[in-house]
Amino acid sequence: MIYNIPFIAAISLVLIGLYTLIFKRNLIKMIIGITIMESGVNLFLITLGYRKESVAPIFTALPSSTTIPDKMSLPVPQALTLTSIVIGVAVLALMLAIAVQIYRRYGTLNVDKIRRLRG
Amino acid sequence: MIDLFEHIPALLIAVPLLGAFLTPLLGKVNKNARNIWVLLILALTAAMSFLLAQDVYTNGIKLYTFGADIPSLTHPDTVSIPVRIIFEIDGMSVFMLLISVIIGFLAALYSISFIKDENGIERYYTLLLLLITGMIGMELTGDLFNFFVFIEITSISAAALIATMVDREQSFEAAFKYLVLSSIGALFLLLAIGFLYGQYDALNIATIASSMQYTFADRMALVLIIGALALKAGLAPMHMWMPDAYGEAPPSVTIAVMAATLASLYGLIRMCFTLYGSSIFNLSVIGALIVAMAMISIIIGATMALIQSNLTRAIAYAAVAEIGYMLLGIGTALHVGINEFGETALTGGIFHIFNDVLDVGLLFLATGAVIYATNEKSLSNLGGLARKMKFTTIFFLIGLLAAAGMPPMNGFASKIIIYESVYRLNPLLSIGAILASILMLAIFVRIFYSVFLGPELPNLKNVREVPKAMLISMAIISMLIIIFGLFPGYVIDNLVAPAASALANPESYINAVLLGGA
Amino acid sequence: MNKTVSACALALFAVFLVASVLMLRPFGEPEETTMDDYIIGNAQNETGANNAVTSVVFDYRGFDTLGEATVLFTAVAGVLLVLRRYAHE
Amino acid sequence: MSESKIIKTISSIAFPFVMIYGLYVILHGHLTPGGGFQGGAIVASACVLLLAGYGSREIAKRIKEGQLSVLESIGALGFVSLALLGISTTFFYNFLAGSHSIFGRIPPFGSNPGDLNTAGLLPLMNISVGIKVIAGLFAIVMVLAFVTWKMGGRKQ
Amino acid sequence: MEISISTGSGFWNPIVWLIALLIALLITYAIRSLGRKDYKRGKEQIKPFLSGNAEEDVEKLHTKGDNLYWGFRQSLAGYYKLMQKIHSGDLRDYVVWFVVILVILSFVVFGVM
Repeated sequence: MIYNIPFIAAISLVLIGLYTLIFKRNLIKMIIGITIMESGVNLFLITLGYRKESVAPIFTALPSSTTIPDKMSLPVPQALTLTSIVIGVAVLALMLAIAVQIYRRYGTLNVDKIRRLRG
Repeated sequence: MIDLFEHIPALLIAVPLLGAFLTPLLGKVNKNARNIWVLLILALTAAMSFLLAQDVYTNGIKLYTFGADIPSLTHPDTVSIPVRIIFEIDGMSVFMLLISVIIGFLAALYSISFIKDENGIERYYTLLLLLITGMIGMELTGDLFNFFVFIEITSISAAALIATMVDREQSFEAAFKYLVLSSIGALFLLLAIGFLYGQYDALNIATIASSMQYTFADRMALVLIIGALALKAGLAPMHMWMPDAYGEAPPSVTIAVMAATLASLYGLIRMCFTLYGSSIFNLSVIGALIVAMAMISIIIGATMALIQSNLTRAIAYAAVAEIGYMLLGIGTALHVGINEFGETALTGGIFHIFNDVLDVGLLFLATGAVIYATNEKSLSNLGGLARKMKFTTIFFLIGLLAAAGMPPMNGFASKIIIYESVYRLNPLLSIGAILASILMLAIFVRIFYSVFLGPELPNLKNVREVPKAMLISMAIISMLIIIFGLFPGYVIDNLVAPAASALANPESYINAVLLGGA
Repeated sequence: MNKTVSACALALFAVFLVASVLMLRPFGEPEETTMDDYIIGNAQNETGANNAVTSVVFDYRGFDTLGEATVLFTAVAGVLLVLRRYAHE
Repeated sequence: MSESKIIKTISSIAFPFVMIYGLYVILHGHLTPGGGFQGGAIVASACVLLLAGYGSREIAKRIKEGQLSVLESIGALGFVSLALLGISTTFFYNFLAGSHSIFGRIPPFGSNPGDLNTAGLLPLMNISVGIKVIAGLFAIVMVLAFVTWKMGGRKQ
Repeated sequence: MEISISTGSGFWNPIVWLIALLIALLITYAIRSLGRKDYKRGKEQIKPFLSGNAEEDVEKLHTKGDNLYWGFRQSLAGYYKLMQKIHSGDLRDYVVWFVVILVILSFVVFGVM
């Protein structure tokens, strides 16, 4: 139970991001919130892949004391995290581009003012 | 000479990707070459999809393992679980695949006339191809993380396409809302994938489903998956991005985004029926909740569409209601299980998926023709267009009757199945659905009257019929609607029944992977 | 929507999430590691790469990487489409 | 937009080192931590360093966004075609690994010093993805900076 | 080829429906043909009789789309006021609805364990 502190840290990052999305008014802050959520999810994936006193699954100049495979951390979550990081960068770039245009058209980044589509 | 036929699942992704990567280079050369190239790529994709559908309908589930020694080798000899990414194609996947490729081709054909050519517009076709690729990947894959990757491709390309009309400022607002909500949904989906991976050390849907134990974390993953995919599918009360996005995007994009939304709906169905389906743990409560939300979507969509003064936004609310009809049937099947009327409800719901994208899609395309001709979206500034745009009027009328579920159109064929099967669950649901359908007829009649009928308005004197390509794509959809409406039994026996049976018994889906090691 | 409703919903969701990660297996002790052990054991002789992560990224799950590259391509195309009036000179 | 002399000098000095480090990370992706995406991000950050030093207007004079998108298309096409080369067996089949051609050697199992001439298609895929990521990320950053400058978001 | 589809408790056959529609149209035509024959086009009798006033021009006669179903909207004014309040185009509300649905789903799923 107490060993799950890293999981709780990752989940709390997700919740902080969600809080930022719900309670912040600035568009850029909402984008930052999504980025925080995404880092939380990535941290969760990485922590899932850890084994006790394990090393990275790379054989180049591996310390000879390492027993294979049970002293190597799982490689798949790291690959998944790499993929989701790049995806997050892509989403961030598009969000910023659209936010730039919104600021130009609406003259504001306040999400209370960006409500021309309603009803 | 290698046999490309068995590699069709991979080529279905590779060919549109190559097309998308080459489109910007071609766009610099010549715009006609670019348009022909895009249409060629999409036609080739559709042809391969038909071949694949033929194969699946005759030989059952088709597997494709990426990077293995032979495509059907799902797992290595030494271990019994899949290590590589597997495409698993059964009846339901093929059904959705056909929807995606047909709608994608028609959207591209429509865009060629609709999208005004300007500097840098060739990215539009790149993104359209990528959107179609993402849909196809979502529908074919049998791997959870791969599903997440494709859902992100779909979200990003759709958000960028919604913001195509850079002259309308609201389009950016709609695109931003769509992108934020899609990325939140995708992130929660990834969180659920993490929960499942952390317990079973697998990412393959069949492998996880076979070893599912319904621990606490499994239930949390179920909550996250259903929530995220219901958000992507626009189920009320999470439907609010839908009128914004559908109403502001150019109609050729709207119909493609509709297909993408239905791909998310397919993900929801697949997760409920296959990933969590083969189990002691019955999802009847989830089914009841989905039925309730579907009913809310129907009521909200039908009533809110009535008071819209914006043409596309009204039809977008009608699309919300149509999503409700599908999930009414599917949720009923999930609630009562696959008994005699549960399977009927499932059939009706699946059949309505195709009908919805045809009917509402035709309405959107006809609306786009009106916007193209008059550059006007407000109902109060339109009128008397039937004199100038005869074909568009006829197409809009066909789509109107079909979307409102008037016999003998296809919308009626699927809706009556849903009504009669849901009636055995609870008569009130069925009655409410019928009343909402009547209300939708009233809505469409209002739109039809105020746009096409009435006297010729002075500000619309010099309106003329839209170009050929738009008319051709609308005509193809109308033809499909009439065929589906006149021969519903044929369509159900050949397309829908395989999909429903594929959902009804997940064991075949699981065993195909687990016993697939050749 | 009003703030108290949002706060209550967020708090309840937080409770559920934290409870579910506490119910998850203890940190650092994965029970089921068949797939990853297979990859660690066979990455060298199947793909010839010393880096098991790279072998996963480009060989075992190379298709995901194709999707990932496609996502980046999509984002660039989207940015250039949204900002096309200014990006082109 | 002309930044201070210090920033220009430091960025000019640091640029080659960061560049070489990124290329190293790309090329040794199958031996050491790293790979196409990571190294590409490092190289792109080097280019962004120049952007920060000399301003988007100066960079936009030398590099057009069209060239970058062409480069990115080339990288993506290379990646897909590398995956398609294996389609005689399956899509993404690593046919070079184990063959005694380029990158075809199989390292001994367990800990070894590492040999660049291994891992089959993986280094080639790393290189193509690296090209793609460099072009893509730098195109995004440059277009955003260029647009903010053109829209007068930042007074010159 | 199977045309009619069974819906569990009934069946639906478009061809039969079309035939029925055709018969209905024939009956309608028969009834219509019983009407008066001395109707002449191009005479005064085709003009609408607006209690002796002159006919207005057509632009004024056209009912705009916004004005249709006015009564329906008035009778449901309270419901529509609520709906307008819910559909505030605020992005944060969309996220809140998502979280609320997640909480409801959690209660439902964890309630049955």
